[in-house]
Amino acid sequence: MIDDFIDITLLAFLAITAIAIIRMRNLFAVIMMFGIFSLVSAGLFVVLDAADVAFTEAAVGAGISTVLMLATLALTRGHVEKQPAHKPWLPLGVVIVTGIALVYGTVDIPAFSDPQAPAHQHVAPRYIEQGQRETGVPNLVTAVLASYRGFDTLGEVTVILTAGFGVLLLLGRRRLRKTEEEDEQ
Amino acid sequence: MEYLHGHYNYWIVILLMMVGFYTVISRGNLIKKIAGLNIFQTSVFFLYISIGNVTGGTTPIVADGFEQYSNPLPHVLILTAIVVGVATTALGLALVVRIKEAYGTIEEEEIHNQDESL
Amino acid sequence: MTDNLILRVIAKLLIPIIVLFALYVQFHGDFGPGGGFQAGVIFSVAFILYAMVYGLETAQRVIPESVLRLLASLGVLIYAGTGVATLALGGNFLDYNFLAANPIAGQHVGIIVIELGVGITVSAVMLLIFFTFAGRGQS
Amino acid sequence: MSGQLLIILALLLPLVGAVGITLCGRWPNLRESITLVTAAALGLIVINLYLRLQQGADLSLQVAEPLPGIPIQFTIEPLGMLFALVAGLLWFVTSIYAIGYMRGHNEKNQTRFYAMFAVAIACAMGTAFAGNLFTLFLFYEILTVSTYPLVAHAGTEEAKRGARTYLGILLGTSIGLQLPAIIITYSIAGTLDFREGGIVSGHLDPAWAGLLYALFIFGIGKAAVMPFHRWLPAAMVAPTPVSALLHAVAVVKAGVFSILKITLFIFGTDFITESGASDWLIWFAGGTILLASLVAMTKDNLKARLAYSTVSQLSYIVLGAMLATQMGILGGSLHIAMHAFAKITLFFAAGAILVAAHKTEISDMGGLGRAMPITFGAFFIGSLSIIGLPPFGGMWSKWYLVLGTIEAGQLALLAVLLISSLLNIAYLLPIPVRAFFGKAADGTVYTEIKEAPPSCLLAMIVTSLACLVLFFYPGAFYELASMAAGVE
Amino acid sequence: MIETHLSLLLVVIPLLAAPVTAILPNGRLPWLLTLLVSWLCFALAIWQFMMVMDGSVISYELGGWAPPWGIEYRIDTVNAFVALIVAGMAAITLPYAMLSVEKEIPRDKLSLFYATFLLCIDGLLGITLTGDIFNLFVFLEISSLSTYTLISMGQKRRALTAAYQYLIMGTIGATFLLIGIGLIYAETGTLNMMDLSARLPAVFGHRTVHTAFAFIVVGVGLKLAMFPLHLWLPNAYTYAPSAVTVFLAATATKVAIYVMLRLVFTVFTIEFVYVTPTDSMFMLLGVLGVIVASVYAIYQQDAKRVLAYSSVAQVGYILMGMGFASAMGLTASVIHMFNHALMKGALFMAVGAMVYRIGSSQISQLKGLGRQMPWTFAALVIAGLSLIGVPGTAGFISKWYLVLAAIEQQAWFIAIVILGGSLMAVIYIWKLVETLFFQTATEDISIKEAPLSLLVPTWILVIANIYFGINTELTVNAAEAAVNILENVRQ
Repeated sequence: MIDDFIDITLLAFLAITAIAIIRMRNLFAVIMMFGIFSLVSAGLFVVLDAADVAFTEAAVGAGISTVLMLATLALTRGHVEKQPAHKPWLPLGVVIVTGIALVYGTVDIPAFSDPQAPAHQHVAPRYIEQGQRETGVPNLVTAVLASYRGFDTLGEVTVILTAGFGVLLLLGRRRLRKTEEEDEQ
Repeated sequence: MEYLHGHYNYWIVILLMMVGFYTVISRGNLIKKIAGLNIFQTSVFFLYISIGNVTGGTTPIVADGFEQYSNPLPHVLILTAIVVGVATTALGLALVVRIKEAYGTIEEEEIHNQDESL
Repeated sequence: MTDNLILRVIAKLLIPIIVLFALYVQFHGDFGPGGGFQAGVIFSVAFILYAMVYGLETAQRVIPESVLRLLASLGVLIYAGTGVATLALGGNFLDYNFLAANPIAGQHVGIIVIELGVGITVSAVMLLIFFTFAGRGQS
Repeated sequence: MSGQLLIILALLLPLVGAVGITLCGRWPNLRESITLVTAAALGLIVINLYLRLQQGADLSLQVAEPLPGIPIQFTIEPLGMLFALVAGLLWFVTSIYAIGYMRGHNEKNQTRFYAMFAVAIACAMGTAFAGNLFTLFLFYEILTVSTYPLVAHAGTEEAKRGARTYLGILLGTSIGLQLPAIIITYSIAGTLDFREGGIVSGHLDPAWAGLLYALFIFGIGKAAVMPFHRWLPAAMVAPTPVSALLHAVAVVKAGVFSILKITLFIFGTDFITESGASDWLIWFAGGTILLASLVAMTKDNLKARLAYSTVSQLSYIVLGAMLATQMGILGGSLHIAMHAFAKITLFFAAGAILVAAHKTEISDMGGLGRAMPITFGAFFIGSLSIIGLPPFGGMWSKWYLVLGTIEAGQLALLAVLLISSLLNIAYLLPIPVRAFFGKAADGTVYTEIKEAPPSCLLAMIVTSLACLVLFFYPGAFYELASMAAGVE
Repeated sequence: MIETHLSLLLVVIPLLAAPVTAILPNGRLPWLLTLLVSWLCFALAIWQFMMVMDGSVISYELGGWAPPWGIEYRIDTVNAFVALIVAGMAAITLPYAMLSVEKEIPRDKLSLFYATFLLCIDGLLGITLTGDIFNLFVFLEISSLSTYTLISMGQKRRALTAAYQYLIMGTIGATFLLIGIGLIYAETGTLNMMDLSARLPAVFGHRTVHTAFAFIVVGVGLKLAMFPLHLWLPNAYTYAPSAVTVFLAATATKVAIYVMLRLVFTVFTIEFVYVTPTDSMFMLLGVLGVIVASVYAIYQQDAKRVLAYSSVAQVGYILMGMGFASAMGLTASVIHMFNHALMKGALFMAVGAMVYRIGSSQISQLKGLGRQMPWTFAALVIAGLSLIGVPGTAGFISKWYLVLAAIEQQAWFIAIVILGGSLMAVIYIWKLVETLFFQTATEDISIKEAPLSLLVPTWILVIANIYFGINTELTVNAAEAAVNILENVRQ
């Protein structure tokens, strides 16, 4: 029950932060808020027994993403967002429709944290019961990540590599020397 | 009440998703769009983790004294998804930087006007 | 590039700890939370901090961009290479059981190696991205 | 040499010629001689094929099967042979003419002209020998596309506009109406082969027959049944040899030929008569005959007038097909040949006048006849043959068409034919008459104007003589036509 | 040895080659490696196709874990065919790429560029071959990220905005797909496609499944530029480097369409389509796509843009085919996937060759170019005829089956739309042809014919257009085999 309480509180925090992000026009604040959002969600992941995810989210969301956004902000020097020219009715409509669709879809989804839900009945049990025996790794997440679904992880690493290439292609500098001279001046 | 307890979690998550989604498609500022995109994705992660959660379950790291674990599979999927997310963010931001250099602005409206004008 | 003494000192203190922690996460991932990815990120954070305090050029002298590119590719090659090795040993792709005499040992080897690959690539790419972003600002 | 081989030759030879022409583009004489040789060879092949057909040799050939049950296949039967014979023989004559014309008129891009011309002939051959509806459609379409550059040849704004209309109407009708018609036929009959007595009878509810038939009639835009006739006058921007061979013979005849084929081998005359598919359609043909003639009278530009006359003459053939009687088919098929020879003569003459006197408007041609007697003599003969007066070939086809209308008990249509003959007189004869006996508007007497280049004259003489000869010896053409119509 | 791991190698070889390419020195070397890899992949793809042509299925357990616990590669005629298209187009695009890319990409970026190109190929192949729905998502992201990068490499600055726009829309699409996957996972507890198709019918009634379906369709729809989710496509194809445009136009949308076919007909099965208005929705969007996109295509002032909009229209045809939800309709879709790859590949190559010479694809710049570049022009004309659907070309075969499917269901209106579409194609193709040939060049600088390394690939595709219009054994058989698999997936 205490879990639920924390759960609700954190979710409430998240909601507040998110809405703040929409409303704010100062991009610096937005990015900071975003960092907070990631941090809080990391906390929430812990509450939901997803330690690894929490860890990653903290490192990536609150860490890397925020740093990158700040870097971009520094590079673009556009600190304040412009007022949108016209009221965004269409996006609002789209969003509301999507939201309704999702609520509709979750009406008869298996109840939250119900052990009998199909998600826990079909594939997962093998990981939980056999995981350690089959892979010798007590951290089942690692077991699944590295072994059962190792190929996904290979793909994931490739995605990172792709992003790396992409950023290099887009922002890669021609000559490192030149910049050094500039520093010396 | 039982039903509500079983679903409020999903619904707040949906609210978050929509906030993020709205930020992406309604905001003209390229950086803010990407922030929104991240929020959108993060809230989708919650959906997964909520699906994976089990009452009385603990973090799926086998240890003595526990027999109820929550479902590791969604965690794995989300780990992958987070990585994909940050990759996309990095690329998107790199594009934003270049756009700023090419157009001198990161506001969609102004970029659009420049393209129309020529 | 900053001359703030406190920062420099703190950084000097912090960075080794962060790196150590990264290594811990890297190799303890089988037992506790964590693994190659988180480790990679943390490791890169250490260097980002270094770059922030001591300046980009210094950081890039420690790890030049070309090396990072090499490492980034290397990580993926290690990972995929493990798979190819398993193929060579007569198993399916990434079937670690074939990496050692008994399956469990094989799994263990496999998982450690690929986690290493992940770690290397992730940290290298994260640094690359940061350096390119930061470097853009100076050029 | 086996029949199959001959068929392949008949199809490939013009293409080979086209390649040769493009390669020798730099040396005009060589280029022209290649054209002539190819044309002559094709003529011989076609004649040879005709002789084999007479001996009842089974000439058919299957190339590939793009769609299950729908091969690309060629079968030579009398009607196709007739068309092939006309196109094949007249290509040679036209080539002779074209050399004189193109040089006398010093046109640009002559290489492209001769090459595309050869390609168009190849397509005409393909259409003639097509063994099923798909193959027919295939070559029909390629013919459209390959003649486009010929129409747009001049490259002027006017030429482009004309070519656009040309392509637009022909592709539009074929894709929009003919293709669905073909696919519907396939989906109900399960085949597209040409068979005696048709393939749709028994599969198709007679009530719908009219509709499907209409899709074909209008879908085959090349037959220029109103209201889809606009492309033909538009195509007159092309150099005269093109108008002469393609838009008096190859292309337009490919259209009416297709209609005859479909009438005979897809629907079958019996099915048409009993389903009454053509009851109301036939009036479009009738209407076209009269309206086109009337429009022709209003045209002062010679080529335009000839174009509209072609439109009306084509509908004779369509009419013959729709009568779906032996005599109708016979007349229609025969008219393919007879009209071809007559109309090509007229166009040759028109071209000659253009080259020699640089005149396109009829009103300017007063007194020109004394300067160019041969040209206008030929024109006169051609006109008579078109009108259908003895002793000229045109008379036979008209005659059988008339019989056809009587056989079908369509007296109204009989009237149409007779009236139109009068109209023909009204819009054709004044031209030579004025040329010989009239005076120029400004009273000048043409002395400086010479006859057209000899090769042009030669071509004209040949075709006009043919009109005469065909009256006494309709021979091959009559034979083939009657075989097609099933007259013993 | 190889034969057992065939399908896997198809994905792993480019995956290994990519990082290697990235660390090669700039110059011709990266290109050469990429070329060899792509040819190798093509060979493997052919081999694989041969193996499953008879309707047999290859199942490969990655990591040796049996599905549904491990990830499975599952190759049947459908995805073997699509893999063939992808590998084939890659193999034909790369010879073309050499000069075109050297012209458009700064020299010091070549190795990274080709590395990214390899990753793009790899991602597409991965999507095609996998039998695991989440693995599909991962490789979808690989291909997407590399695609965004490749597009942003275009010379005009609008390439950047185009890439950004695509990145945003593409990521939204991917996230939608992710939501869909999550929901069906919550309902079935599995991620393996075969397993899903076995377990989903039990919960067809659940709203969650319906929502999941909706999100998956929208998500994939964004990727395949399903009207009205196509907004990213025209800019992306217009401003990307020519070689990239050729490859993407020929493969990316095709793979997305495959994913749609696979998820709708294999995972959710035709029964689900029947109980939901899916088919009529596909039909509606297809019809709208064809009409609207064709009209737009007519009014474009940039040759690449014309072709891009026509691509949206062609996707519309394919959706129509799916909308019939009949064997004939699906056959038409699969055939058109293949044929459209051929014709669009050829068309974009021809235009790319012109861009190579004059550095612009603005129609106003192309005046009279056809006379200076006759071979390129001829290629464009023939490919254009194929797009229109003139008999004797591949395009005709597609149209034939589509119209046949329409008539089969007495859907006269649809038939009219299909034919109307090709009539509009006549207009926008002929607009190009006329400008290229009968307009007189604005400034009379004598431009040379495109170099052979650009012409030869173009003409190979042109000839393929004719060949597959006359000998349709491969396409039709493959399509029919594919349809059998799609229609009765749950044996």
